[in-house]
Amino acid sequence: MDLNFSDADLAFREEVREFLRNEYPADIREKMDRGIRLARDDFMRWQQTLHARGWAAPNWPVEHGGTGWSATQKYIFTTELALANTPTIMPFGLSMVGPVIYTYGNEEQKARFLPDILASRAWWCQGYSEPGAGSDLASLKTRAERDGDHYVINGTKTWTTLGQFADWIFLLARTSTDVSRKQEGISFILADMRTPGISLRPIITIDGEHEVNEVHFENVRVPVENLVGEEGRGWTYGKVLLQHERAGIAAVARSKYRLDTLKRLAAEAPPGGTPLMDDPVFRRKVAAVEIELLALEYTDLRTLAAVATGGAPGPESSILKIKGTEVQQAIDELYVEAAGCYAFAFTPELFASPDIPDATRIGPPWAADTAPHYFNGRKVSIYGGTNEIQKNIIAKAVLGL
Amino acid sequence: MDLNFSDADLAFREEVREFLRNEYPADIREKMDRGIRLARDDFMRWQQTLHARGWAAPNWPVEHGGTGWSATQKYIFTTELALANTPTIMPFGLSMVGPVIYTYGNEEQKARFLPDILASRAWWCQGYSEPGAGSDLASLKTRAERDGDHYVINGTKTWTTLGQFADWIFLLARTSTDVSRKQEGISFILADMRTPGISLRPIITIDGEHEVNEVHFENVRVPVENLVGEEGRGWTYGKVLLQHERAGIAAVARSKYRLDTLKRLAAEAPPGGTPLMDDPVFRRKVAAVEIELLALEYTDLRTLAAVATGGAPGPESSILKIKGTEVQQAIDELYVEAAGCYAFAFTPELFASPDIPDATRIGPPWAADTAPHYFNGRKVSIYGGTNEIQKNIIAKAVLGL
Amino acid sequence: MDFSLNEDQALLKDSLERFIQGSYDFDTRRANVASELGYSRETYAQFAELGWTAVPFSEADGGLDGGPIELMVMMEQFGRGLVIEPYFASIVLAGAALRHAGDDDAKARWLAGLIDGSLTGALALQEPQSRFDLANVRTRAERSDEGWRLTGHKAVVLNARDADVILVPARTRGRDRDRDGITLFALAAGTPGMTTRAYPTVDGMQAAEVILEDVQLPADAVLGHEDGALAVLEAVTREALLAVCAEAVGIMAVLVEKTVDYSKNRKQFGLPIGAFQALQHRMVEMFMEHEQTRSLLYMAAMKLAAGAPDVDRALSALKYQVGRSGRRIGQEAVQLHGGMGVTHELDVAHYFKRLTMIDLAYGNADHHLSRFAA
Amino acid sequence: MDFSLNEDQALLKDSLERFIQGSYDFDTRRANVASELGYSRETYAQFAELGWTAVPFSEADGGLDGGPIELMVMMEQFGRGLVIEPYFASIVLAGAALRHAGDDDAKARWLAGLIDGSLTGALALQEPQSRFDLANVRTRAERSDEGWRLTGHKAVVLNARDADVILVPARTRGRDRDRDGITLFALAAGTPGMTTRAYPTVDGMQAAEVILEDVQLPADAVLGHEDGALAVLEAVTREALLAVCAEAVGIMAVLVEKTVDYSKNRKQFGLPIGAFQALQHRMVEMFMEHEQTRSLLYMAAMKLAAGAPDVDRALSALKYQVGRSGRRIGQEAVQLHGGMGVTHELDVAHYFKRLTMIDLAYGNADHHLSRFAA
Repeated sequence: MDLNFSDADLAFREEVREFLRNEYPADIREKMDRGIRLARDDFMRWQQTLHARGWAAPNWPVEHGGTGWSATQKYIFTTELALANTPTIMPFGLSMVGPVIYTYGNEEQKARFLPDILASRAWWCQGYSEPGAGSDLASLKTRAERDGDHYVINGTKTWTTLGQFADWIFLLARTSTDVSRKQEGISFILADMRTPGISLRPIITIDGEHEVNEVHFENVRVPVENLVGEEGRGWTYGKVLLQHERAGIAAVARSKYRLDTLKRLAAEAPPGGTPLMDDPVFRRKVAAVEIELLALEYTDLRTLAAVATGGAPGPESSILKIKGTEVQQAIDELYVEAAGCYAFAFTPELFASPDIPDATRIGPPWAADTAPHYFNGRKVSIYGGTNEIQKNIIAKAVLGL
Repeated sequence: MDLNFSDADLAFREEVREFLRNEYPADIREKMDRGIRLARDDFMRWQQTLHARGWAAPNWPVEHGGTGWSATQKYIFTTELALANTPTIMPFGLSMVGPVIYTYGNEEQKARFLPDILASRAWWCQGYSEPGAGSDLASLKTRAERDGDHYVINGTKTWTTLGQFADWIFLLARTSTDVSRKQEGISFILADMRTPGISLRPIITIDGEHEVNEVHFENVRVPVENLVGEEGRGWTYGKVLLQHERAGIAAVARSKYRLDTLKRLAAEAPPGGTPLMDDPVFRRKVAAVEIELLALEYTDLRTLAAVATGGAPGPESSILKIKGTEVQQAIDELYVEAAGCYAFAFTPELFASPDIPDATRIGPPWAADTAPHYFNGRKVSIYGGTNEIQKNIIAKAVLGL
Repeated sequence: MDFSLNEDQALLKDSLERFIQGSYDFDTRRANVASELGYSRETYAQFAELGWTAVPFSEADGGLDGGPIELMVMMEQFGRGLVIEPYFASIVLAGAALRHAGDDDAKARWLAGLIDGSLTGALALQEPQSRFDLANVRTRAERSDEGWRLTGHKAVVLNARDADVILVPARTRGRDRDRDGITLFALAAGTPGMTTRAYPTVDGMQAAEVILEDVQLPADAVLGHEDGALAVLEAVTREALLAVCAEAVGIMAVLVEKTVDYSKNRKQFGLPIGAFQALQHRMVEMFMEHEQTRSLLYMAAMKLAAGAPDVDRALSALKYQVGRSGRRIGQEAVQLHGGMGVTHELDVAHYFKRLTMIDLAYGNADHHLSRFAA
Repeated sequence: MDFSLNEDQALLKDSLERFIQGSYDFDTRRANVASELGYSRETYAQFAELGWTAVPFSEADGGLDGGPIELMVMMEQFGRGLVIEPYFASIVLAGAALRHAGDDDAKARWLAGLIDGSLTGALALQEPQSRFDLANVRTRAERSDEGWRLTGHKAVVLNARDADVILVPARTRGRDRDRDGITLFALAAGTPGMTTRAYPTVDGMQAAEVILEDVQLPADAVLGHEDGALAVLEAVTREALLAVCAEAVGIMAVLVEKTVDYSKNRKQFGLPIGAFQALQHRMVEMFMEHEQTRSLLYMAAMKLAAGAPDVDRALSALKYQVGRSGRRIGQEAVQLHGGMGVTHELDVAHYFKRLTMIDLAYGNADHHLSRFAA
């Protein structure tokens, strides 16, 4: 047993840090640090910066543009990016549809789609969930009917994150109803968002933001060459995709960054006030979350070690999802508490642009986003398979119940 | 809405307090206050003291020796007894079999059994649970086969509290197996514990005490006149009995007494030590339990008010069982924490008799019983219908799920 | 020991229930929130017509002589409807300050308007640094030739933008956190030197920062006793605590009902989700949390009504429980509603938000647990 | 970053696993507890034969040079077996005190016996008033003609009745809670003036109050540096913390396994109780609590092994988690076993008891959370 990284890993970490010091665009960094909303271009530009360095897709096979890193290197990379407070890398292209295409797509599809995904030239979104389906993903109703060399798609997808930015959508649609199990007869199809018949309805989330959408398909004609893999096998491909989604799901480094930042902010106080971090009750609450996070970090590392030594992350990784989201939500609550009365102020317009000076904000500059962030953060225990579903998985697959 | 008791109720409360000051036997009081184990005679003598005053059975109808008190008076009575730290009144005769006999028994049975129960001349025990049955009471296997004017009983009962003290046992036994539901064909039978074929096996509980027993019936011949009510209807009678068991289940006054005592004890410290009550962390833990108990007290009072104004305590009373036991267990934990290192000492022989001076005990005189009490107290969320069963009841009967 | 409402209280409850159920559905509320003003002046006028704005005031002052029980009855219904009209700011806070300060001139000037709904008020209880300490007042009032000169910053003052009168505690003596030396001033809207920076709150109401820069006030702007306003603020805060807790209990009741209903109708994997035992037990926990909180609400209301010596302890117990149970009920309601629970479209999200924020008002759960334990 | 055991550690683990599984079943343990001595001298002799008593000592002292990882590996297995032989008191406490005090005379006199199992030791870490404060020492050692005279009361000293040597910290300078001025003394069994009041502990071990009344000791009874024993006690406590936490993790693993197994076999209402989703989710919580605690155990063991500067923080995190998760896992294991869970007959009750008591040893969860937060 040994806590240390190897010299090679330490050198790699220094390389990543060096890159971040030099290449992380200053304007994006400022937005992140000040809690200003990112624009579509900010996300793209950051991912393109990574791509320029060849680091856009650590999880991809080398022949498609992956890095060939060890599990430990990937872990270091993810950690350093989070600790530098870089933007979330949008998973839809790089983590979701990309792996499906390079695993199940044909050569034409690989040549056509992978370079744009890798270089973040195209923004992808997902068409998985449907209204009313919830955790029961396979109960989907969207149909894709063959008409000559096209599929004609009708139906509605929902919870499509940032669909308003997307160039392409990947979706699961029912190509056959003559099946014995609802998981059969589902196909994995790619569609250009400009195709006639596709329309978006914004879903405003609890924090007042336009983050997700319903995507309506009304007689949308998609060429059959946009079918990935075999017709009717989409459910299998989709599951692979969801597994990729689970990588880094514990979000340890990001939570560490947020918790450390909170401790720094809560150590300050306006004139005449007492820093909240001086209150032993609050300190103990922070400490309790910190310990939970520390435990999670080492649970994550144990999983990493298992992968690094050839094991596969089993259904135990559901624990990373559950505990990871619990910690994120606990940190969100601490922020709200730290903001105190200024958590009440709802002023999203004051963090819409970097041109608005912090001094115009109500209360401490960081306070106004705390409550919306907490409210919206309740989603993390719901999406990607609710924590209840994760518990069912552990009960069945790990405990054998 | 009004917090106050009526003048009549206040006068009644004074009457109860006066009685307790004068009639609560000093030797039993000393045992209770010093945590000395009570003997069979102590329980009996206390109940006989109540009987001498006509207060043995507040819940019984007046014609059988009840007090005719209002719901509020019963509440006051129970509360005052608990706050005076009087012994638990054994429920088996007065609260369990008594009501079944006066409700379903024939005149001979009433004349034969009720006076001895009322006067605590006979000690009863219960034969309900069976090994392996758990919460699924109706799955009982003990048989009572008719043979002339006797039943011949074979089977095993378990969790029979203080069966070693008992003169009589009431039991549920299967008199017919030709039934469509397992709740049918069960009869309610009374048996003299001296009947040949009845034997006890002590079950030592987690605290090392002999509190419960297995009761074995091997060809035990019981006269048919000991059948209560109709043959095969025992399940119905048994359910009535379990409802009586639920009265006072919140144990608010007893928990208050224990919590107040704890606060007093934890305010003391050995020379050179710091009283634990001076530790703000511990104080807040005590306060949190106190608030939960306060809430429970008013939930209990709301139920009482509903009964007093003619309503019946519904399945909502399951909340009293759940929260009542949670509070008891939380208090138990606080005691262990307060005892500190002396919670480790296992010295039951030092509180077996009042003749052993407190000075011989290890640590503070009250400390040695804290851990055993906590361990054994885990039973309260298991017996009388586990808290899981109570939640099922609320889910179904209250929430309609 | 009696938990029932008297006839007048029952009538009051009916009147609110009918209104909330009949005229204040979620779409109406949403439209009121989205309006320029942030609430409906017409709706608020109806509150006055129905007599609700008069309830807490004495008959001598033109009110209906209601007490804590009546306040509780009303606020629970406002919670059920998630009412955002400024009843709380104007009647429960500003109105109570006028009542408790007992200043006849000020009452004569403002009370009739508050009661008939033609005016609204605000009370500036917090400053940026004060957190939950009423005595932490840095706003200074110094004697001037004309009377007083006020300088300071009041934080997150409910209804300050639209209030006709803002009641402002300021330090007239002593140091920042002294209990003595706080004086209450009444500032009419538009008083020179007073500016407001208004914003909506995350739970759908209206608040503002109130900045006082050399505000000149006449000597008679003092409300009640000079240097002795803390007792008034404490008395107001007792009622405010009871009020927000009653509101919270109303919200809890709605969230439990809505979650149970949803679980009966929402199907996953071929079954209503309410058939899954793990979720059943969690809804039972929600139910119990709500009942336990309601019990403490009744206790605290009765103690406040009776002027019990341990009323502060009772209110702290209640507020702690509201914070703790509110957190659990709110989070569980959202979780059990799944994705829909985190959308702006569903009412559940808004109940959750208000319930969450109530914990931060007038001392959170931690604060009140420490106060109870002290 | 490597979580695997090296070859020697893996062999050590195998050796313990084989012994616990093969020769230390629950009936054996029960008989050992019920014996006159309260444990089995033969079993303890086997521990020595197998080399386990030698593990933590340096090769120079006749040991096997094991460190925190080896300690963790062994204690986890002792937890799985609920071992009550005095390994912890004699090797982890007294042996470590001798190691850390680094006193060659004392080592020469006692270590060989501890290592070959012919002697056992005890360390008197607590006094009636000291709670979790190692520096709170009221036992006094005063200089006398012959050397030292000790007077005081040591509380709940594990293995004190049967120990051949009891190590006693006493105050040689300063006031009750000073960090300086504590000196460690070695008292051979039977030293005049030392009496023990022995009793079993609720978790199946043996302890005693050690009363010192004018105990006369020669000058060379001092162990290590005069006045400087606190550092030794702290070093020992670090290892003791790791050891009881490893033991706790072993117990947790057993309780999770046993509860899951029981739930698969125990039928209620025609179904195994493990089929009820509410219980499934609670067992998943138990599983996760155990895994999270195990992660912190590995972290703390590696930090202690590496001499990391933040080792105390790591140990506090671990001990806090052990207290919190242990409480939950223990209580849930009993609850899910129903009535059987609270009987002396079932092993689960005994695992629960030991796991409960570990929280109170060397600082409970609250204490370590405060230390972590400091």
